[in-house]
Amino acid sequence: MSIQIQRGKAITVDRRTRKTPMGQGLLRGLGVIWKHWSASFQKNDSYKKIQGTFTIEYPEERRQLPEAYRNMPILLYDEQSGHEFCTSCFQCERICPPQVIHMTQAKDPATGKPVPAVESFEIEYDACMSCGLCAEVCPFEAIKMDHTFELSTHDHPSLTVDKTALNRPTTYYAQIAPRMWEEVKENAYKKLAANMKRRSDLIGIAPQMQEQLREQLARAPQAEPAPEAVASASTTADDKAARLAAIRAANAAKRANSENGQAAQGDATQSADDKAARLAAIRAANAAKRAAQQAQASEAPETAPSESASPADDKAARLAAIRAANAAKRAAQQAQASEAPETAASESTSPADEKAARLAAIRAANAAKRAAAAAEKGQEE
Amino acid sequence: MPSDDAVQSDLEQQGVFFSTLNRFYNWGRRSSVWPMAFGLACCAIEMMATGLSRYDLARFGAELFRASPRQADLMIVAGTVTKKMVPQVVRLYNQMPEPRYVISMGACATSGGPFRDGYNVVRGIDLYIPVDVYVPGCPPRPEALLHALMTLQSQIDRQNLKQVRWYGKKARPQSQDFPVPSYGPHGLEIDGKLVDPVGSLPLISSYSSPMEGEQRRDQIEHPELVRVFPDMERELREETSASYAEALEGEDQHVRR
Amino acid sequence: MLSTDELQINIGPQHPSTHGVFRLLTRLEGETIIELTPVFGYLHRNHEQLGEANSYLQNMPFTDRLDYFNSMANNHAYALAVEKLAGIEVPERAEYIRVIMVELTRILNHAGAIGFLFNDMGAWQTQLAFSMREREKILDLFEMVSGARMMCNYFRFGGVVRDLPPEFLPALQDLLEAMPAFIDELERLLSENEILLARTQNIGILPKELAISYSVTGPMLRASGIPYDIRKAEPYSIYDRFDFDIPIGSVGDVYDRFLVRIEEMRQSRRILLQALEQLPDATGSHINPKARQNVRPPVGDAYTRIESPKGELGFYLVSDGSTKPYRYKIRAPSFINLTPLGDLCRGHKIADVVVILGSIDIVLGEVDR
Amino acid sequence: MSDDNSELSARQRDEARAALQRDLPFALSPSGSFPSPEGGPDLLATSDIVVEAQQIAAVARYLRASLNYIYLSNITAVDLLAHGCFELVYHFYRLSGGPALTIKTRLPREKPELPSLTPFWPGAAFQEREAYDLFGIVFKGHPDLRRIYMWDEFEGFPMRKDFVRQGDKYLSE
Repeated sequence: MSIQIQRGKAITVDRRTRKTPMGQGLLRGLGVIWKHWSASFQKNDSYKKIQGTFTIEYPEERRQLPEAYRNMPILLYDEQSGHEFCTSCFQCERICPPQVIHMTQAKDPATGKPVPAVESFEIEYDACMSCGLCAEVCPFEAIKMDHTFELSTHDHPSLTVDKTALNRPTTYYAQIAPRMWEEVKENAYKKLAANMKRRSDLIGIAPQMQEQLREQLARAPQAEPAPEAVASASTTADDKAARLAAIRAANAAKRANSENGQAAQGDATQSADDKAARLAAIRAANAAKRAAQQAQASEAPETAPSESASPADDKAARLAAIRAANAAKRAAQQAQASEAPETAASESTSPADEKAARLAAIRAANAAKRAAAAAEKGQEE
Repeated sequence: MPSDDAVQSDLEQQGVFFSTLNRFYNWGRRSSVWPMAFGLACCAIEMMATGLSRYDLARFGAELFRASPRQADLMIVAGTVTKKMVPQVVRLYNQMPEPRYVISMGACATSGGPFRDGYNVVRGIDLYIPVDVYVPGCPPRPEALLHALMTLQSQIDRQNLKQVRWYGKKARPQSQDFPVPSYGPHGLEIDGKLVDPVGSLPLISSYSSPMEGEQRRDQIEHPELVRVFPDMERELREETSASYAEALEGEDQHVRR
Repeated sequence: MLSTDELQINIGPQHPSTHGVFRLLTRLEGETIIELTPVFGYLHRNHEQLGEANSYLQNMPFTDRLDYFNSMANNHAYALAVEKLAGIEVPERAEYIRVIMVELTRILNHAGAIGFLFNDMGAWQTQLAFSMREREKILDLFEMVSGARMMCNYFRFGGVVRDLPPEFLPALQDLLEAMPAFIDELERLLSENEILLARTQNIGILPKELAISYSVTGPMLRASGIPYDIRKAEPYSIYDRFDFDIPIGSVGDVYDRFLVRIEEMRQSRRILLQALEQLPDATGSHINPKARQNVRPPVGDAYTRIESPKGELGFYLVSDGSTKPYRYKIRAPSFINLTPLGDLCRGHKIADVVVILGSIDIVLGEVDR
Repeated sequence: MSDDNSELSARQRDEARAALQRDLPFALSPSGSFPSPEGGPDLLATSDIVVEAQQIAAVARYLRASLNYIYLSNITAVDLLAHGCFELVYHFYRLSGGPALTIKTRLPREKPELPSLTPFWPGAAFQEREAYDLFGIVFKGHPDLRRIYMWDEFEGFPMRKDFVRQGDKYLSE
């Protein structure tokens, strides 16, 4: 019954059954405490020591963080050319365990074809689990883990961070993780060089660098049309994203529509489900469109408060719209799926889906409303 | 205001101490923020690490972890809040006497974090109680929690004795406590209405932080559950948050000390 | 004998000595417990449901948050399960790195468990502060290799994320050099302390037969006098290459559990020293270069278990041939070790409840999952 | 080394199967009582011992008494939605070491009931309550079959595959 132990034996622990004089155990313990107290005037600065003051006086004194330390993901750009490394390959979005990364791919305005560059990139820092998988899977070394941990704030929505706030120059990363950057540097630049060829004018340039580049180009006499292009790129960025969301939502709605047409009309729950999905999609599309309009409107007066208010709201609207579109899509798929088996299970799932779609629509509408309010405020001022 | 502060801190370095009652009052409160010994999950271990020898929360006057909410000023929501736990968290918050503050530590408490899609997980404690400071991170380093405490201290510094909600005519009566959700057959209920169904998204929206008035951010499924709290006057609130924003930019020394 | 009215006391879910959000419903006669019912679920955050929605690799960071004291051990159990399911080989060097990490975790956990036990007993934070100091040092090492203090997410299928940085081994040597002093000091401080003896000896006795039928594992089973350690009983990884002993208790009370944990720290140090000695000769690199992280195992199931610091940690995975597990079940040691709590506490005073609970060494992240 | 283990576990399995065939032939479940869906993966195919659900207590006690599997480690419920059944997986160990003996049993989804092991292994109590709470499997003879994780008022079994799931993680499905 008992186990055969290889390479070792079972030892019974000593229960200290011999009588020590009363109080001696306590005194011995106090001796330990005394030793620690008397040693506490020195610093415990080595792994070999077990005594001494061990405190790091944080705001004044900081621990040297190891290179591998990971807190929140950031995006890298090359500060020579201003190009971002990210090509929106969606690897990180797919691997992210809590699904906090959202991005859209840039499109060439002339041809409408996708370009290996990212248009909008959002990370919900408030749900990020700092696992570092995004940085691990990124084939372009575009996403890396930051060492900054002082991110506490009173403003919850500000923890959804967009591309401008995520971007860091490569020198920053080389400074916090020199060895790790050295390993991948060459590969990263090689891939970037290949991608830069496929990006037309200002697509894929970090927003931080656009300003600088504009100045540079303005100084150069032959590059007259460039500043306009920059300006248009920056103004349309927001409503482009909103439009994209709207397109997605519309597509989802269309799909829901066509499925409705194919389906044998009859079951009440199915059509209700479809209807809900379509409704949600349309609402989301409307909300997104409105958000886009508001964003444009808010940019007109160009006052400081409106500018500061609108991007955050836009961001929320965009995120909500994307989510709404996704929810609508899923609802449509569900509707399709539920048509086939007509089991009790499918019926039970549908109302909840409807609810989700409705909820998403409400959220999108809220976000749009907030954006509108902010824009109004901006106009008043 | 900020220039006065600058003059004052300059003078303090010369050994001259001016003080208003307001400043004295804020100094007293921010130097003894006693947290509640209330750990929920992983972040609680980092919270303990913050309290122990290496990071030593005592340097900020906040080492006294109180086991009773009646003696605590600060609730550090450290970890995942589940639907089963929410009623207790809200009840504990209601039991804390004013002035009371909440730090939402880590991703889970802030938004449900990695577990936000779980059927039993609440997508952020700010759906039920207002949060003063959010700390992202999973879990945040002890230093990050210390930074959150310093952020909270700088918020306290900016409060005005005349305007705080626990004194004077605008004081919130005890009956104005936050509603405690109850367990229902499909999820959490407030006043018999489903607000947080198990397995799907919440039907309520989050509170904004006390800096912004503790109001629900968005429209919610049951508008009759919206409660309007008697609050600091609007313009004053804006002024406070504006001066706070200014202070954040030039992270001043005297707040840190 | 005076008879008194029965009294019901509710401990938790917010209680400083319940190690998290855990609730105990007690029925007392005077101060003596006649019934104790644990209530769970306050930290039920749906690991298993999320595990079925995640891909195999995405689950790795979630295992960190199971028993948040021992993320490396959780990683190991999960990696073993997926490797068994998908048939992935692990290079020798990676095995050594894994063993080093898991044994460091064991030291860290036991130091912490003892600290918390005495915190519950009213020793306030004396021992806890000393334990957490050692923990901080070990966490520094973890941070160095993995990039995070607690949620290491360090293991991958077929190895570990990255090789040990050059500064790791000297730091570990230093740490191991100081380790005996720490453990001896812990013993001197506590083992013969009269108050401690009075509070722990013959409290919460779990006899051998009961321990087996209650499916108890880990230090708790061994304290009841059964030398069952999965590292010996069903050697996984490379544990058959190390010499180490299994400490067992003779009575099975709280004191034995405390002593077994101390002795296990010593044995872990022995394993670490042997691993450090053998590491330079180990072949292969830190990860199997042929192992794909985006695994798609064949249809089937696998159950693997390791001796985690708290007991038998098992993962039961069912694959339906896709990238996501069809079923992802965790056999959590501290959940099952809690089963005898009611029996252990019956007849003791209410003040002993927290001591017995502390000696079981639970982590709510694992109990409720 | 893993080869060693799998060999050993196959040997243990064959030994146990032969013993069960000899002494409890009625307990060994006839395979194929639940249909496999066309197309999808066949999760019912297994080399482990599959026993009749109503005989699980008898089988477990036999294993303990005759074959020395005295340690019940793990009870897992699996919802095989496509096959219309629940599968319960039990892992038993010998105290002398060695790999697990896996016993599986299947239940219809409509009326999932089987005898509890708690009267013989008190350690099964919480695991059975967990399976009841999350899957709705009823263990007859369990002394205290209540919900363990969710609150008592809750309706529904959240770990079943047809339970509604929502959130960002499920959007891509």
